[in-house]
Amino acid sequence: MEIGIIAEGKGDCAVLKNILMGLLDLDEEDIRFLRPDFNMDNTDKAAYESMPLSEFSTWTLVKKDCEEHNKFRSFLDNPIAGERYIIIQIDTAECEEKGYDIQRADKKNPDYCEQLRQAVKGKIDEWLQNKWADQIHYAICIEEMEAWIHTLYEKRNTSIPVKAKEAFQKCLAKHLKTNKKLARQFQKNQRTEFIKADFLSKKFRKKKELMKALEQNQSLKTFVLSF
Amino acid sequence: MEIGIIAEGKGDCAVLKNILMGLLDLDEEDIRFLRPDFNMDNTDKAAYESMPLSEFSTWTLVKKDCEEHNKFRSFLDNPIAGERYIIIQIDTAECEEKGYDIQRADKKNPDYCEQLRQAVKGKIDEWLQNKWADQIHYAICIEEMEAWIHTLYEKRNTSIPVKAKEAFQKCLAKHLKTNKKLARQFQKNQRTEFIKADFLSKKFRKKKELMKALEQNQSLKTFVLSF
Amino acid sequence: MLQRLRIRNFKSIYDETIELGRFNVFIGENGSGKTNVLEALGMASAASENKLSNDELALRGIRVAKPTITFSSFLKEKQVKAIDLELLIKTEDNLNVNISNQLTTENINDIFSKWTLKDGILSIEDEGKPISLVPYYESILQTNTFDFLTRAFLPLMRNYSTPEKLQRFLIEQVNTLLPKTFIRSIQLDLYKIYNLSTQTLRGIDGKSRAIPGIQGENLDRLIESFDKKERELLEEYAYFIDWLEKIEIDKEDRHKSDGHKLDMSTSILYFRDKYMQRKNNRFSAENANEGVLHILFYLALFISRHTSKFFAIDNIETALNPELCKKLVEQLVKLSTKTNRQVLITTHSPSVLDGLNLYDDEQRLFKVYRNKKGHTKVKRIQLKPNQEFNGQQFKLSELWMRNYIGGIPQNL
Amino acid sequence: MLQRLRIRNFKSIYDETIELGRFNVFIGENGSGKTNVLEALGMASAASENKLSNDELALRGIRVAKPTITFSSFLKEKQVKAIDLELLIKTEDNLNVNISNQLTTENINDIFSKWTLKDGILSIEDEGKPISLVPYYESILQTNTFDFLTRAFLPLMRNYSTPEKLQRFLIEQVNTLLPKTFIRSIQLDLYKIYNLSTQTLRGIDGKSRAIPGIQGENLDRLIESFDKKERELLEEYAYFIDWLEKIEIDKEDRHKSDGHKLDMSTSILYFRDKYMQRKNNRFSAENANEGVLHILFYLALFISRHTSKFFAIDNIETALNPELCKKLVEQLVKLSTKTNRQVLITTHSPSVLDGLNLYDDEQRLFKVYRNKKGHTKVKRIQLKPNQEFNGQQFKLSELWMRNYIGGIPQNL
Repeated sequence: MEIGIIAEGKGDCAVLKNILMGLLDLDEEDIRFLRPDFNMDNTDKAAYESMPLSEFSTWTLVKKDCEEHNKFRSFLDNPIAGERYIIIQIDTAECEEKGYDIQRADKKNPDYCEQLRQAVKGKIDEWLQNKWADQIHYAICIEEMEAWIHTLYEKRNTSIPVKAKEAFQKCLAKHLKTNKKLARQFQKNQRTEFIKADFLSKKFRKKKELMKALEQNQSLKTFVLSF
Repeated sequence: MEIGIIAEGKGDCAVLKNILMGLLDLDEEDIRFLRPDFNMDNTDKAAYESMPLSEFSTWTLVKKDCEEHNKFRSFLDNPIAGERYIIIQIDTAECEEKGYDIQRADKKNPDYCEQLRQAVKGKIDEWLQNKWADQIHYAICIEEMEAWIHTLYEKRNTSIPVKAKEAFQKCLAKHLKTNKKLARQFQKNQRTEFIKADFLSKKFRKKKELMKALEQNQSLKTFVLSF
Repeated sequence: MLQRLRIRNFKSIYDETIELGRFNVFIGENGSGKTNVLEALGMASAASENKLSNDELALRGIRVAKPTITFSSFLKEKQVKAIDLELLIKTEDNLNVNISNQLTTENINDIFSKWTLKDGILSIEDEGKPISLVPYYESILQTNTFDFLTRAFLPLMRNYSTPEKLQRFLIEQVNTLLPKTFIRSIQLDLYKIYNLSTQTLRGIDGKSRAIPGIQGENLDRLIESFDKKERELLEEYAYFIDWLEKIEIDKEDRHKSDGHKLDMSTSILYFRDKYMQRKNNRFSAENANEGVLHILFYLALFISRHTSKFFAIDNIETALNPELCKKLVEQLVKLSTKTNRQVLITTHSPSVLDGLNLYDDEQRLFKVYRNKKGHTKVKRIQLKPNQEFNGQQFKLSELWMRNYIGGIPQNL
Repeated sequence: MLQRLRIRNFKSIYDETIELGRFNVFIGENGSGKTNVLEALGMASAASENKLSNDELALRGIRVAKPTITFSSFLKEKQVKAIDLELLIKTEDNLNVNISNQLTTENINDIFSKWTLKDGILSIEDEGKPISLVPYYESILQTNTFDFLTRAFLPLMRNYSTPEKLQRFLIEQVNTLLPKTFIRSIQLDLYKIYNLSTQTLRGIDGKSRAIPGIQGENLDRLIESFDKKERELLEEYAYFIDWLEKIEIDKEDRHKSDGHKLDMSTSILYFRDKYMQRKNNRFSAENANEGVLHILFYLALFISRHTSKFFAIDNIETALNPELCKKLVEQLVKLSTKTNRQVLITTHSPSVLDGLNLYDDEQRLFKVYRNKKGHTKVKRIQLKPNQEFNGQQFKLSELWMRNYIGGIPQNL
């Protein structure tokens, strides 16, 4: 089985990779990063980097990939045999922006997570024109991927996080302060966004840890159970 | 200056290449064969060769390229600097087939060639949706490319040929019979369609020969004068 | 044909089975273990002929290392002190012969320690049904081998109190001959790993006296040995080198004194360039461009009646323009059928993939990678059945480069 | 920086001018003349130091051939018996210095015939305005050189009846020094063409005592010479090799007796593999995979403070996975700015193109091809100005492979 990942960031790719390794016992080789483009050529990269930031808020690029179908066609419909799936990862943090167009429900609603997830899933299906439905898994993070990683560092439910990034950073800082070995290793794994996130979410590679973690986050659980 | 060629066959590519070398003093390196695909991969080639012949009458592939725009976009709109043109070559022999949809005028009409050419040109523009108009040259052979090559072997007007292929083959056979050196060299140049046609149309590389030849064929002349 | 190869406990290969075709191409990251696959087969080949000395291994292109690092040595795994190689050979009369080779060594800390082979036939099957080895023993016992054996073992007769015991002993002896016979039937005993060096092709620095050697030694002599038919076949491919007018073998090394070589090259191979003035158009191998030397070597290797039917090539793309390389591979595939070769080839060139027709089951593509434990894995890349023709939309080279196949580092 | 190179009458190059950047990549068919471009510059380099013996040329990576085939010899062209090389150097204080080199030889039929250089400054320009050489003469005449010259030429004094005549003579002498001074200022005098051989990188078969040699000799000694800063910089790139835990230099060659090498390798370079058990995880260069050796060589070449600021690499892709090769080139580009190198690189790998950023004028891509007369032509591949970002639609590697750029055989 091979799984392609279309995600908002390279860090997200690393986290999903670790989850898949733990969940399905996959090797890194079985997981292909399709977005962001790790293999972009340098001429294009230079052009890309000179683009005004507003043009490529990361969810818009995920949306673009979904609408254009190219990556899906190339990965799922190419002539090479084998069972293949694509995971689409998207945060809900910016879901009310123009083009994403999703209205958040009241956070107090007990079905908040599931409702929001369903709305985003519906939106993705719309972008994809309902194609490849059997081969898609939805990694919809409420509200940010950091809420998923957070579960590895603190016994607390992060399903409906408030400022997920900040909360996780605060928790991590505490750990780094008290755990010298962790701090040393963390220091060594800073070269790229991918490496950083890969290091921080390494524990997902162990199925037991993963299963424990998903009890603390509803959207992570829904994603994992979709397999 | 670089010129891409989209033609019905590899032989046609060779003839056009020689004409361009004579006319514009180009090197082979300045001429890119875009259709037929000389660089197709072998897996695809195998699939291609197993296709029923009816699906790829050669003019239909030229039409397909024109309609799909990919080759035009990749060659003319790619980020590499330089003056670039594309030559579209097509025979009129099959112009009344379905999809080509051109009605031939009466061959006795003195404007037969020009009218037919205009009709085919119009058809190509339609396929292209009038895009890249300034960068296209039309190599429209009335009725077949052989009529153009024929001019190098016989002093006779081949503008409105009857059975161009057969007429040229007959003329060539005569030459091969009487000219032993030619026959020997011809024998050596049989490996591919391209090499065969390249050999037979070699004289076009000399501007003087080309200029003499075009007086014997209206559609060749119109093509050459379009530069 | 070697149909299946199972490798256990050799360098980075923990336990891997590969189903081979005629023309087998391996891609993968640096360090994934591609060359180890070629070398494992080399060990089986060398073992079958008891040519396991370091020199003999090196001449086949195997990088000799200390046994402690020749046996796999993964974290959290106990090191097993034996290499296990299992070969499934399909004979010309369609038997499937399963052979096991086990290689051990006395002192695993000593790079000079001698290797010992324990081999045997595991099974022989005819259309899936196991067949008894007895007829094989009989056929061997009926030949000169039997006379030889009887005579050889006559002095030992007294040790075998019953005919049954002697028979059992003889069968054991025959048993050790059998695997070698099958290995020879596919010329796996002559297997080598070619990895060309331009300098060696030029006739400089060569170390092997083999015709040809693994780094390209003695290409001139290989071509010199061609008969008329081979020569003609070779010349059919002259079109690969646009400028090539003629290949010359200077048997008496006469041009040497004309100042064509700096006396460093021992090669007597010359080329004539059709774009140059006739008086100045002769190039020695020492001065020729490297492309022509590499192409010529591969063609000669596949054409010669003297070269093995079974060999490997490491890095076939070296020094070759990608499109040229693709066309070369396309022709080598054809030659491999024509001259009945089985080959294993590694490459880093995407274009090589485009030279293959994966709809043909004899042409196989494998990706080699390390799994999360660091073990080398080999996975065949196959096409979906009945894939429709899709108008060039998916070129294998591009699928590879765009990361839809794997076998490239994703996170550098 | 060398800004422009004009080559006339050298091997397949009839008359060609190349405008160079800092990091220059050349692609093209086999036999198009890529290596000849690198060699022409090598001739200029060797000539400037009067190191034109066959041995000296070979040590720079130039294939020495008979003068009759070293001079161009095209059909329908009279052979000119001189190689003309013109160099435009931009100095650090922004002068443009135009130097001419003409190489001739006594006996064009003799491969051992000595080469003779005639060189001179054609012009020096400051912001486009020609400036007089006089201040340069003066500055040289004011230095020790002048004392030396005076003393050296004292005995000749009597031959120059007037001070003007002596001055003219001295200026002539200085004139021959000047080109060399400028050539040295960009370290073109130390120029070599690297073309790596895996065997040599392993410490086997090396021929050069240079650190490093052109085929990869003495990589171990090069790394040994690193100071702390260089070592740290090198280690920053360890991520290129997934399994690499540590690079070791075994100064006293102690591990040799541990059986790590078959005594063939002279290299004292070792690697530790992080996936293997600590007691069995040390590999000698002799046993390491070839990828790590090639990568390490290029990194060390660009990092070392001892290597030349100006060099060439032939076939940089050899033995490297395409994606790895791309990332390597990307980093070498950065290093070339950081450590102030100017380099010429040939490749057959499409991925190398993707490692370049052609929007940066310091990174240049050239295609090399033969025109209809057989002459080598070198054409820069530039981007359109203000090209919009086009979302990966046009990857250079794919444009090349799909035949939109040229530099591949179209009709094999």
